[in-house]
Amino acid sequence: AAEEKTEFKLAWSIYVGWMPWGYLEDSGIMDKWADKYGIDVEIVQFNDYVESINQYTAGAFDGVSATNMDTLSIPSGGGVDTTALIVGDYSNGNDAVILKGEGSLQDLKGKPVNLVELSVSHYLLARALDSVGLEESDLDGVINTSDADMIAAYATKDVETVVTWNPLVSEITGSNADANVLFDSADIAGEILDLMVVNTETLADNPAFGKAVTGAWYEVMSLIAAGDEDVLTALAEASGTDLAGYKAQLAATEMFFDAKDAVAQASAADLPETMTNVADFLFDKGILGEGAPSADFIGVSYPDGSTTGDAGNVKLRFDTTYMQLAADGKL
Amino acid sequence: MSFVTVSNLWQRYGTRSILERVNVDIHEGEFISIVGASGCGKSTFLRMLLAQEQPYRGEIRIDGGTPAREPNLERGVVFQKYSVFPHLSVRDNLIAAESFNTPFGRLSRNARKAAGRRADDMLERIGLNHVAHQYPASLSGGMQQRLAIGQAMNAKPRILLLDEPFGALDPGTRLQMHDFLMELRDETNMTVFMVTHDLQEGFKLGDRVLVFDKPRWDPHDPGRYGATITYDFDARDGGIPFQMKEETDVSE
Amino acid sequence: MSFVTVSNLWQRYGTRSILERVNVDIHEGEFISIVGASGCGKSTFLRMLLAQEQPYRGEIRIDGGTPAREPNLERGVVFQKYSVFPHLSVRDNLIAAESFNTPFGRLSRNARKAAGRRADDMLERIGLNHVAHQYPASLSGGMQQRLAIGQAMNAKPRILLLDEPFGALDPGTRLQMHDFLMELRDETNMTVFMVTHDLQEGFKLGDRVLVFDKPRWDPHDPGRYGATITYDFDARDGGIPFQMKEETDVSE
Amino acid sequence: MRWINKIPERPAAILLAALPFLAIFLAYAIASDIRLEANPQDKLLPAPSTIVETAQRLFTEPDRRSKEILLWNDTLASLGRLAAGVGIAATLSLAIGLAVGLLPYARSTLSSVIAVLSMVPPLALLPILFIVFGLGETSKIVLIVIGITPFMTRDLAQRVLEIPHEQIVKAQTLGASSAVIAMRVALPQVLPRLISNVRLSLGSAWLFLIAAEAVASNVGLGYRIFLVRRYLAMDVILTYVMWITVLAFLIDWLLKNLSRRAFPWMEAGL
Amino acid sequence: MRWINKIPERPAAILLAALPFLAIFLAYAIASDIRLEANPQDKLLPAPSTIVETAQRLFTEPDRRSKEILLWNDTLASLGRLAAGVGIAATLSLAIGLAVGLLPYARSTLSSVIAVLSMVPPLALLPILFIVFGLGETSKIVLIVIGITPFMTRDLAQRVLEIPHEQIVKAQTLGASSAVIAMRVALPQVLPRLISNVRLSLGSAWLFLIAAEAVASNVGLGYRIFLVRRYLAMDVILTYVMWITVLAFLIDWLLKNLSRRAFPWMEAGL
Ligand SMILES: Nc1ncnc2c1ncn2[C@@H]1O[C@H](COP(=O)(O)OP(=O)(O)OP(=O)(O)O)[C@@H](O)[C@H]1O
Ligand SMILES: Nc1ncnc2c1ncn2[C@@H]1O[C@H](COP(=O)(O)OP(=O)(O)OP(=O)(O)O)[C@@H](O)[C@H]1O
Ligand SMILES: [Mg+2]
Ligand SMILES: [Mg+2]
Repeated sequence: AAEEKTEFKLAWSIYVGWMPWGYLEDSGIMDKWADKYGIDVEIVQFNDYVESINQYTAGAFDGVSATNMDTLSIPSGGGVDTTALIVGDYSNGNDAVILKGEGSLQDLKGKPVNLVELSVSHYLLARALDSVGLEESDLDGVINTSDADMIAAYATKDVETVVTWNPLVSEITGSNADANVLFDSADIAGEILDLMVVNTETLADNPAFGKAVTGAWYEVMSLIAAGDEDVLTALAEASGTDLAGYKAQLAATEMFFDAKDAVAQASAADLPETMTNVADFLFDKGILGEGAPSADFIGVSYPDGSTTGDAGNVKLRFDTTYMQLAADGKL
Repeated sequence: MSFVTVSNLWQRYGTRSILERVNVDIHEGEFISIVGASGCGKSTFLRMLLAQEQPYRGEIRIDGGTPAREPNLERGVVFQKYSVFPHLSVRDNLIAAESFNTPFGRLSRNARKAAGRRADDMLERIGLNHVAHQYPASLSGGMQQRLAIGQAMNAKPRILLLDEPFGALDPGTRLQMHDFLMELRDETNMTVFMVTHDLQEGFKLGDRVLVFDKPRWDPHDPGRYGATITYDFDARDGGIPFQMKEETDVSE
Repeated sequence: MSFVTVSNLWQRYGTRSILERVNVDIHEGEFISIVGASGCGKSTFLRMLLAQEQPYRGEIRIDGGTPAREPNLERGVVFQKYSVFPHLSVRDNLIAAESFNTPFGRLSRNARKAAGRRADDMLERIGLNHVAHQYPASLSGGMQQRLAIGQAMNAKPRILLLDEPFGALDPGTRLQMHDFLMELRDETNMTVFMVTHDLQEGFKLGDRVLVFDKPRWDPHDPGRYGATITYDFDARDGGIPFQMKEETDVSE
Repeated sequence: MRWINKIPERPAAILLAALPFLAIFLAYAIASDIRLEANPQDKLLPAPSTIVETAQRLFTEPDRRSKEILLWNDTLASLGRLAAGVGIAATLSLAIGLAVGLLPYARSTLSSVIAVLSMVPPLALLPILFIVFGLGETSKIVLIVIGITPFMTRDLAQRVLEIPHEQIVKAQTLGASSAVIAMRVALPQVLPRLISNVRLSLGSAWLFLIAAEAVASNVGLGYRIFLVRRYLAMDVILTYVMWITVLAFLIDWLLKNLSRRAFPWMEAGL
Repeated sequence: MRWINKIPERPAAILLAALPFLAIFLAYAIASDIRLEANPQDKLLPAPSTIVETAQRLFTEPDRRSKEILLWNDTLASLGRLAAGVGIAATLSLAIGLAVGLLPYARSTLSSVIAVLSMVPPLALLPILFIVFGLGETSKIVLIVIGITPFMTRDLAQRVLEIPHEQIVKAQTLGASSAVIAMRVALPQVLPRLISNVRLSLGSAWLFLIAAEAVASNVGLGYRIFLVRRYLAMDVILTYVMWITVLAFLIDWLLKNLSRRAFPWMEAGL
């Protein structure tokens, strides 16, 4: 039931690859682009990542920054037809399995692991265990631990292993000499995608919205790519670190500064396999809901028109239209 | 020429009869003392006079009017305790007797002034002008009851109901209150019903003394029969019984 | 042969003198009534007898012993209210008079049985055996005070202090309590101090009646001088003053 | 007749009491219907029938992975923590409250520090608790204890102070030591108040429990609610919320009855 | 002499009162020292001197980005929300409490639904609140309102019921209508109780405020604590915690004094 409108709201939360969204709003770049297309876009920061996706799913926002996995499980699983407007980056070391002290992935056997359950961390752990032939049931359970308290949790005696993301990873590895990264997202490059997803119907009815957001995003991307210290400093401060710290986090992030790279990632040949893996993981954990008959009941469509899952129930669409426009300089 | 007519009044709570067949006629200006054993239903009788509760059977009429369904301006009341408003000063408690009878419970400025003057008169009469601006909690028990009586009178009720008004006072104060009440009554000639535990007090103050008691008694079911007026003494000349309502027959 | 010796007793709160130069000798077994205007310091005097507070000057000795520093078994007390423990049954309140004097406040099983028997005797004497297992809240005011007196006596104090013990009771109950108290006293010959508001009561019950009053009065500073015993009546033969402590000199 | 004097008859009264519940139910059903009309997969306001199905499943069907019925596990874990936290808080507040209420020295020493502690927002101290007490059960219980003890202690101390001084003096004339006065005079008289304090504090205790379980846990009612929030399973959340409400109600009812049974002297009246 | 009869002299009493604060400070300083000894970069228990420096900075130095002193902004925002939430809750609970306490019809209709609502854990409803009321100020205020109104309402209704029935009857004999009885007899007598209810509920109100600010906000004391909790900036957290404690204390003190001033008749005693 979308329609033409002129006011749009985006939600984002703190994560290295999403920090530019805050800068877009603060710097006026978003307004500039919105004015160009005669619309109004408000970008709202959330403290709580899950809450931001829930809000989007409930219809309070037109778009939200989220990972491919959470998009599939919450909005798409909740029947909200969602389009990945911008593929911002993939995690290339931003998410990590960290063991306190010496050891290897094999040693996780029989140990408890602290992580935000059902999040990409959980997925990363599943992939890590996979890689050495272990299963979650081989562990001494996973303990759901709020990301806000992960650093404090790491400092306690009971915690032996954590799985988390940046900036927490760099905070933990930076201030604890015994922190031992066993596995990180660089080992599964391209599987954890950080997206800006928007409501498909809203986008279809309001192309100007897609254009304004994409245009603004890539303007900031070019500033960052050019190493603009002012912008980087602002992003660093907003994420609670300093310039060097932020740059270190960026290094573990495969940012697509150039829209062409983003288009390439969205069109990558292994994306369908990744999404199928993710869907399997979600189904296995019961996250797709008890009503979900199988892992593939949600359909995902790709830029080339192919789909995985149920083609009759496509709720997540990788669409390169707008990124392509940006790449072609047509915005 | 009966002013208050109580005809064939019954009251019961659940299956327990409290009062039964109470009939009495009161003349205007009479002071009625009501005595009886504890729990026999004196307060219940007063509550029905007040229209705070409805009788099970029978009715009470004042001056031939229709029986009231809830307490109203016609009936003034003073209880043993809690009869004044603790959050209002002594003077405001008296003014309340006029202001509460308005849509918003407040008087216009002029009306307030006039009411204030009347309150001051009443303060004088009840001897509380020196504490006009204090709150009730800072008054002695006797002063509080004087205030309660003054407040009730200020609303000019047609009958005044007192439920053991001096029950919580010490003997000295009690005697002072008797004088006070007699004086007030001489001035206004109000019709008064007073419940008391103290026979002596009842005879001293009352024109008539009504004694409530159970005329019949079922040893197997004490709640079966209610009390009624068993004696109605003329107390004007010092307390000689002038009328026996019913023969008290325990064996019935 | 003075049993209780009060010598040159002063009390003040802050800069306000309440009592000054109180001297009195009491013989064993005497019943002392204490009367005086409200606020003159009667309760204060009793609190010092009780050792609940210490005098500013002077001292009180019982049987020549050292002055006590806090309430103890030698002194029994009954206040106007709150003198019994609401969470203990009537019988347990009496047993408490023995069990509280143990390290853990509990008696061994045998001791408990013996104490229970003594409690039953006391229940008989104070006429409360029919309500032995009820809680104080379900007793009338008079019964509660009887219990309080019984409880205090059960601890076998050397002196018994009563602060307006019947102040909250109605006149009828009061008279019953007088008889009760006289009977008990005849049996035990206890030394008793009783504060009362009621002169008549004081003379009826007391062997001696002490009157507290301010002998001196500073109109500019009412708190300057304290009260003392201004009259000490012999009440055994009906209340003729036998001794005047001091000339009351207002101009001093 | 004045409205204050109008009393509804028996059947009308029951109908009236049911009215607001019906209204809430209807409002929910309609809102849910509107959203489901727009998006049949909407998770935010599941249809009442869905909730009933989910509830049935949660209460009876074991989890696929662990073969246990999660809801009962969660309930046991949470109730255990709640009982431990509230129990410790009650004991502590009773002991400190008696001391502060009876002993002038304890009062001088502790009353201001308790007043200050009762103003500290306990949730903000959570990280420190985790470090000191670990991530296990202890820190959850400690959060409850820290959260509700100061308030209960203050109130109990106040109640001890309100015991008529006459009784304290009387006990002394019966030879009672400070300890005997504490145990035999003050304690039994504040116990009913302790129970009503526990009833009052249970709301906060639940809150702290849920907050602590949300931070680090692998079982518990609060844990589950925050976990399934990750995929907006409102049917599960609503079932859990209603279940917590029922539990809270039951506990409150039990405590009320315990109090009535245990302290007959409170009820006694002329 | 029994301990209950021993009263500390003036200077000793002050010393005693200071003792627990000193003890807490010392315990913290030593613990902090031990941790910093082991790891000078430890963030969990910053040295007292660090906290003082941080506090100084937070209170006086403007933020580089916004050129405003964040702490004051946070304080204003949070206090505003708190005031709005508590104010609305107080008004609502007063109105409903009076109705339930005075009118049998209102009592029949509302008392059970209020009893049930007071048992619902409000935190679990947060997602729904955000949907219904948006992310702005409204939902934060509504959380506070939902969190504390049922308890306050129940208590006020109870107090209205406890007004001696004699007074209600007396007012009727003076010709008062239901409205006049509500406004002139019941209302003034429960107002002091309203204030003490507000004082009691402020702790929970802070809790709900912090919880709501933690989820979605860009200014506020709870927001800031939650934000810096990620980096374990305990110096900032502790400063904020102490600041909240001071604010809570001040508000409590103000309310206590307001009550004493506004209701002289409560104080009057023989
Ligand atoms: N609302 C009521 N419901 C049930 N029983 C009641 C009610 N009001 C009074 N009673 C009972 O009715 C009887 C008479 O009560 P009432 O208060 O009229 O006695 P009373 O003569 O005034 O006694 P007292 O001298 O003690 O004041 C008592 O047994 C009392 O328990
Ligand atoms: N602890 C105290 N501190 C200060 N003043 C006190 C204290 N106790 C009593 N007073 C004052 O001492 C005076 C005497 O009080 P006390 O209670 O002894 O009088 P009383 O003769 O027993 O009066 P009443 O007949 O009213 O009981 C009163 O003015 C009272 O206000
Ligand atoms: Mg009566
Ligand atoms: Mg006295």
